[in-house]
Amino acid sequence: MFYRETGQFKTSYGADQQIFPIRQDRIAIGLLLVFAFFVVPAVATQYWFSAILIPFLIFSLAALGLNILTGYAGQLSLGSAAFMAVGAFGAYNFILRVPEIPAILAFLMGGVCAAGVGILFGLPSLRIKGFYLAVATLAAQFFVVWALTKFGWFSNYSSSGVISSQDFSVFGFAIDSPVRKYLLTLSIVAIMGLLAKNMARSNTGRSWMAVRDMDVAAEVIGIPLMKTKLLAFAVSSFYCGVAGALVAYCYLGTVEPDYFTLDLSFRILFMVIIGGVGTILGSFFGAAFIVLLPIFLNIVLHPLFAILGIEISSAVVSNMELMVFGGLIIFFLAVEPHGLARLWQIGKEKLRIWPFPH
Amino acid sequence: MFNEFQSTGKAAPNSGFLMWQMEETYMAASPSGPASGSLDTFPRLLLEHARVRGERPATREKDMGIWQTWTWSQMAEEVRAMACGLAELGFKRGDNLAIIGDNRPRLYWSMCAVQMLGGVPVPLYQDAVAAEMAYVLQDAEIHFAIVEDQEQVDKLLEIKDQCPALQHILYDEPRGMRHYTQTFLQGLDEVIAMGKIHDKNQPDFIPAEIAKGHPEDVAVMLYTSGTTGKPKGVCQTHATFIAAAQSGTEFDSLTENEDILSYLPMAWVGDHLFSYAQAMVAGFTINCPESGDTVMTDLREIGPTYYFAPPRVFENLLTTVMIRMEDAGAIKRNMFHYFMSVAKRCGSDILDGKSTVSSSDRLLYSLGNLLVYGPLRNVLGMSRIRVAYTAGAAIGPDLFRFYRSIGVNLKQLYGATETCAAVCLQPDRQIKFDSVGKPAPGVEVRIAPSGEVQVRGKILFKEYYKRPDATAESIDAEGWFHTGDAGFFDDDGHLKIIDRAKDVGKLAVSVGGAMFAPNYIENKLKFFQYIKEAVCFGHDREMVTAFINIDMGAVGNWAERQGIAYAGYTDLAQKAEVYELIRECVEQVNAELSHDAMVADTQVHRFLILHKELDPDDDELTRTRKVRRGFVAEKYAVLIDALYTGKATQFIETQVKFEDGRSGKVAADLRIDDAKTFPAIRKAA
Amino acid sequence: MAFFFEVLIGGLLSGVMYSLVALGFVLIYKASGVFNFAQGAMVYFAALTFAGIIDMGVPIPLAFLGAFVVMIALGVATERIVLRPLVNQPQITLFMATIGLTFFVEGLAQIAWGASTRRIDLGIQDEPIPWILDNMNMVVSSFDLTAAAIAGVLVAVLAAFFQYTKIGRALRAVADDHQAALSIGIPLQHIWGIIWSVAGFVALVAGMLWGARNGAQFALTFVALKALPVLILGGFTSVLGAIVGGLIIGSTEKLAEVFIGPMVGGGIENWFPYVLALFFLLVRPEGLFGEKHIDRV
Amino acid sequence: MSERKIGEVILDLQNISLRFGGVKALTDISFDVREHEVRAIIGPNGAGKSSMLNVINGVYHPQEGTIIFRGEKRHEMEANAAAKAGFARTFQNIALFKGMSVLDNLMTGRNLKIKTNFIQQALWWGPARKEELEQRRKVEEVIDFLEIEHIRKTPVGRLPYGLQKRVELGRALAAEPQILLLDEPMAGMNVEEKQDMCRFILDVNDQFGTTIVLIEHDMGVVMDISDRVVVLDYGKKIGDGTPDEVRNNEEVIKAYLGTQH
Repeated sequence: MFYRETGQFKTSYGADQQIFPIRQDRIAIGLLLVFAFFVVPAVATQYWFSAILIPFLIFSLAALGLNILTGYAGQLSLGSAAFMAVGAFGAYNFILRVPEIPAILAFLMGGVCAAGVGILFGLPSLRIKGFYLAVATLAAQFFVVWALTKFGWFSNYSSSGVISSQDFSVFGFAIDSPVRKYLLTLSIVAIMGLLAKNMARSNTGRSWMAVRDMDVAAEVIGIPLMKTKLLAFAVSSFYCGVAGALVAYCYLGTVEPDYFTLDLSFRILFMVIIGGVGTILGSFFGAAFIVLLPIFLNIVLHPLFAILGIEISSAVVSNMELMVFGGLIIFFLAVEPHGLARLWQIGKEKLRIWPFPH
Repeated sequence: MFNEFQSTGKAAPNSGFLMWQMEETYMAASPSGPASGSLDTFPRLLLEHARVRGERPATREKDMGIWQTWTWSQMAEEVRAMACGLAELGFKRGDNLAIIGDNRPRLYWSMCAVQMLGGVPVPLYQDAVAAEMAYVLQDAEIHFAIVEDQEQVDKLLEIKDQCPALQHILYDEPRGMRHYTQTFLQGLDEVIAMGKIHDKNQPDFIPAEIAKGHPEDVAVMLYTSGTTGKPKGVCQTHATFIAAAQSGTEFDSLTENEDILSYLPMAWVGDHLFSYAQAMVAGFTINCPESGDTVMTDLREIGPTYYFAPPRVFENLLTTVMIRMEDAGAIKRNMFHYFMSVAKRCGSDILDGKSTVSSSDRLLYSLGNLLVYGPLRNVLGMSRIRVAYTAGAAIGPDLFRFYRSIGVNLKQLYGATETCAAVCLQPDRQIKFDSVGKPAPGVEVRIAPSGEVQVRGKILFKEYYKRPDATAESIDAEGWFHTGDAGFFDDDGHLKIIDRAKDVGKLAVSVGGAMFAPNYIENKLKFFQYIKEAVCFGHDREMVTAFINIDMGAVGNWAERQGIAYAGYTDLAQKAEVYELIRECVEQVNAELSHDAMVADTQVHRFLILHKELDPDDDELTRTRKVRRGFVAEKYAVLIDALYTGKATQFIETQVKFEDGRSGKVAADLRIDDAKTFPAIRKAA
Repeated sequence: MAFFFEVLIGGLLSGVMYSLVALGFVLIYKASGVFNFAQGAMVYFAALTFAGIIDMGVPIPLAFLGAFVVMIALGVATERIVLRPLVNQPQITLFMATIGLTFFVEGLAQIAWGASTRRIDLGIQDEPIPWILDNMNMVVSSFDLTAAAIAGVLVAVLAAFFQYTKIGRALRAVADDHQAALSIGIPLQHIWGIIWSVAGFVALVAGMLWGARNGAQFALTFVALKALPVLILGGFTSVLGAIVGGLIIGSTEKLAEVFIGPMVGGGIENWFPYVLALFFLLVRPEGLFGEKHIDRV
Repeated sequence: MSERKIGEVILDLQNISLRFGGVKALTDISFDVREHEVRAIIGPNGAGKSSMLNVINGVYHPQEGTIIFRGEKRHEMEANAAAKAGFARTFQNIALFKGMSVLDNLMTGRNLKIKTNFIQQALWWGPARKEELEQRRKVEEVIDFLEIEHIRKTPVGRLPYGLQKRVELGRALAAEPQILLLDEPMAGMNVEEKQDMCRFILDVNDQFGTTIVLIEHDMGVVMDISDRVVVLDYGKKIGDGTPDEVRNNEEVIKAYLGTQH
């Protein structure tokens, strides 16, 4: 309905292959960025930053990471949280042990550590597929959390492995307020989102998808399976690792290995499934959904039960949350396996050919 | 100097420069004098564009997935090289060169290359079968042909023996040509490469050739599709086509910023005017679609600002719109129909800038524009259209109104091959649904006592090629061209065309001998989406009867929704339900006819639905899809008899040609139905 | 040396429990090709339900029957609501759906019975068997031995069920070839309903025994996850594999914890089975008793 | 057709035997392929035709036998090494990447031509972008060649079977192979689609000089378009020669052609 594509013709492959080939989309994304960078900092409250916006962005990044591995390269992983943990503890140790290291670099190095661990646990993917691989990634999940807890060196010998983020600054700005943390997170997520999209639309992404869709055919046309799969593990873990570093430094401040449980891995997997497997956009939708759903349930369920005259505890609400998550996963897998991103896509198509139905 | 005649909007086209003449002639004076001396041929115009707007796009083509673009200076270079190459091959001043193919940039350029050398391009209809081409090739004494691809080469090879003069065939697309060893076959690529060397060696050659050109030289020869007799080559000079293009450019204030989609046959005068002459005069961009199948997609991508299509295209589009909307959900469908009724009420008035529209209607219309009209224009590829024309056949008023009401500035135009297409145009904001507008600047129009429309002006052709007899027959001593159309001017000076003069007949004297204008009735019938073609009979008869061709798409869709199973065209056409459907249409037309005293007696009493589609391949239609009335009447005489003898069915067997050239037979028992007629409503005096 | 055997036997006995959970996986995987990640949650749900009913003052046998009915209901509901809409989807999709099911069942269990640990007293003594303690100087719990015996009986009963009943034969036919089973008129969905109920029964037995040992608590779901490495070792399609795998995992994790654990700070039994399985995968991806298949191009 | 020059032997298969467990798929098969020729492998179902192709491009590794490619001897080769050496192929059951568009599938076919690494691609900067657009241009030539412009951006899963086959050929062509292995390129097609496919195969052979090894069931097609034919039956070679020779070979008639009638 709002699309006016007539006259938007492409005279070069560059223009045809751009991320947003439709002008209205470019305008919309531009407005969204302006809104996120300039309007939100001016109007949002502390609560919004630290309870909604920052976790949303960080989990988007983690979901993006898992989506690269699971959605694009087709390798199911149940160990995303472990890679986040590696990123968090990696960044912590770099800042702790390398004097004068810029915080951003430390975050990236955290990501690199995660990528290394990712490659290690990705090795079995060369021989096994599907849920066999998923089980193998559980090994990473349990092993990493155990190692970070058991070896004090990782947490600088603090009790029960808790790390507290050091004060840090970026380009001379002390990142000490929720607004600044938000802006930093937003910048990192925006840039890494762009990079992911670029990979997805170039040979790297196509190779991943080829391996996902039909690995034998991929190999026959010359795609090296080992390299491609391990690259997916590395890039995916890198994204999760940076997300983990951001959890420690921009979201929670103090974090222990037990934060990065199997449950968190599952939640990130849910983000990918609900948001849309194999889409960049879906990672953001999924993260928003999973971050907002508990808040929404809390707001809705209490009054709802109050009307029915039933007092409910927060434990019940959180259990209901579990049930809703589980139910939604089954619902999405059955009804719309491509998630919210596909719904968005369908809606967009409808608008593009409006008023025609198809 | 060139800028003079593309002055943007300074001369308001409707500023009253029409004068009334006693012998019922309208003439529009040309506000800007004759074209300046140095820019009076197409090659000179090209050089000027390359100089003035060298970096602006001249030609685009959807190829290899994107719109390949050539600027004016690139185009000038290509044309120049092509001209040199042709000269190298021995092409001489005064030679005619055939151009056959879909709308391809290099085919358009070759026209100018030929003109550079003082030759005459002769575009042919690309879908003509070989035998049809042979006549033109012989008649125009073609030595050179530039064709699109292997398909066209094969056709020419088939008739090469009949055209001994044909010495060179140059092809644009080398695909599939590897194993053709004939020496007279060459790729355009080679010719251009050859030309580049030639140009380097003799850089003065082309400038000298261009200098030799004269505005009165023949610039192009267009063969009339000829509803009767053999086609005739209409010779148009640089001067005539430039004049025609110039007057249209002024009339609609066209600028170098226009985009036009060039998808109509290059041999058709309309395409030559819009895609070649006007583009060359105004310096705008022509866009060639990827293929015939992708025109609609390409139209949507390009979004032309200036658009030309015969009524058939608009009609098909509207049919598709209606069919697609049928599938929409109830809410959306109701919204669509509601806003379409709003548009019908006030849309064209708003487009015309009339102040009579109420503010509530304006509000509703702008809401509709957001929800329906804007998106609709967008999906149809018409968002950017400033001016759209239709011509070639009369357009149904409702069809015409539809496009105008959704904000597409669709106008009608009247003309012929002999007049460079542009005789009358509808000025912006003075649109009448049943007129073709006012005479173009510099064109005189009068109505002969016989009712025939006659034209005089700079746009008149020079002659029919090698047919002085025919030339003398159609241009009289005073220089009036006899169009062969019957029409009249209304009180505002707008020309209305009723029919071909020779087609206008009379009912038998026994029933009063009323005027019978078959086209008029047929057009009314054809406006129904279910009716693709209609042929009416009635001259010297007691009543009017009709052949109907159903529209397979629309009727098929309708049948599916009704749950009617059918085995194919012939089967569907003979279904009782379909007859019922068509009868309702016929009766509605009858009701309309009964309102107008002039035509009330010519209501359709009986009709039948033909078992096959009328087809140019079977000579029933011209290449521009006009009915060959005489031929059809003769071919289906047995059916006409059946219509007038009151039979309820009639068996018929017909030869048909298939697309691959094979022929076969279609046979059927055709039903014949009666339609209700209405008593004439006489206006109270 | 006696200590070694004591640890080994303790491990083997807890391995029996793993086998029990793994058995549930194998049953469902064989019959419907679904890797039921929710088996652990079902164990938890069954244990809580059983304990909950007992806490209402119902005698143990009746409580067991009641819990069994609930598990059948859960199994049938799962087949209807989760599996039917997903029929013909890739296995990996079904797998993810069972992760969703896991969350759902866990949430449901805690809402129904509360999240706190419930004790289950089956009246079986959890003391070292004096005879073994005296003669071999090893601590072997009578409870563990009883549990192992129950598990053994259950496996035998299941084997008989598959071998000798009509439903059992139909189940095996389904496991071999879905299409063929359909074509000879075996009602696939009916069979799936039954198999999920049987899996529910196995979960109930496992939940009851684990619950009696450690209390019916959320940690059960993690214990149940250990069944995954068991399956990788044993192969997804082999009942025998599930048992042998369980014993191997149970014994090696205990041995590793006791003999290697102290060197790295302990707690390795959390991850040791997974890493073991991981290495095993690299060597023999199809498992000890699984069927090897060749990718046809 | 007549002008096409058939060159030297470029692929020589000697005494190939392949077993799966105890099952013999190929037994002691030898034949050669000359440069620029169209070589057909025919035989009844289960004759080992697909296994033969899989051996040639390294999906299966024969237990015995030698493969000589351009004078170099190899016992076995990994599939993607074969791709690098210039082998491309299509599969009997279409093996397209279902989640991707036609364009992306063809682009994937060009993966070996891509030299930039993932970091450059992530930045979409300079060489990576240039390379990507260059590949697009090449792929457009294939699209043009196979006349699939109208489905360029359609996900392949949505295409009808015949078009999918054509896209798969396109993906193989995009790699600019020296040897093209086609596994039943016309299976399941109607007459018109078969004609198109034949034309494309011959055009590829003709315009690019690509050597083609194909498996096909339609005898008419095989006899029309191939220069030489190998006949397999139960994993053994029972005939080899020009279409005419094969047609008149007693053993072939008995084992294969005879059973058709």
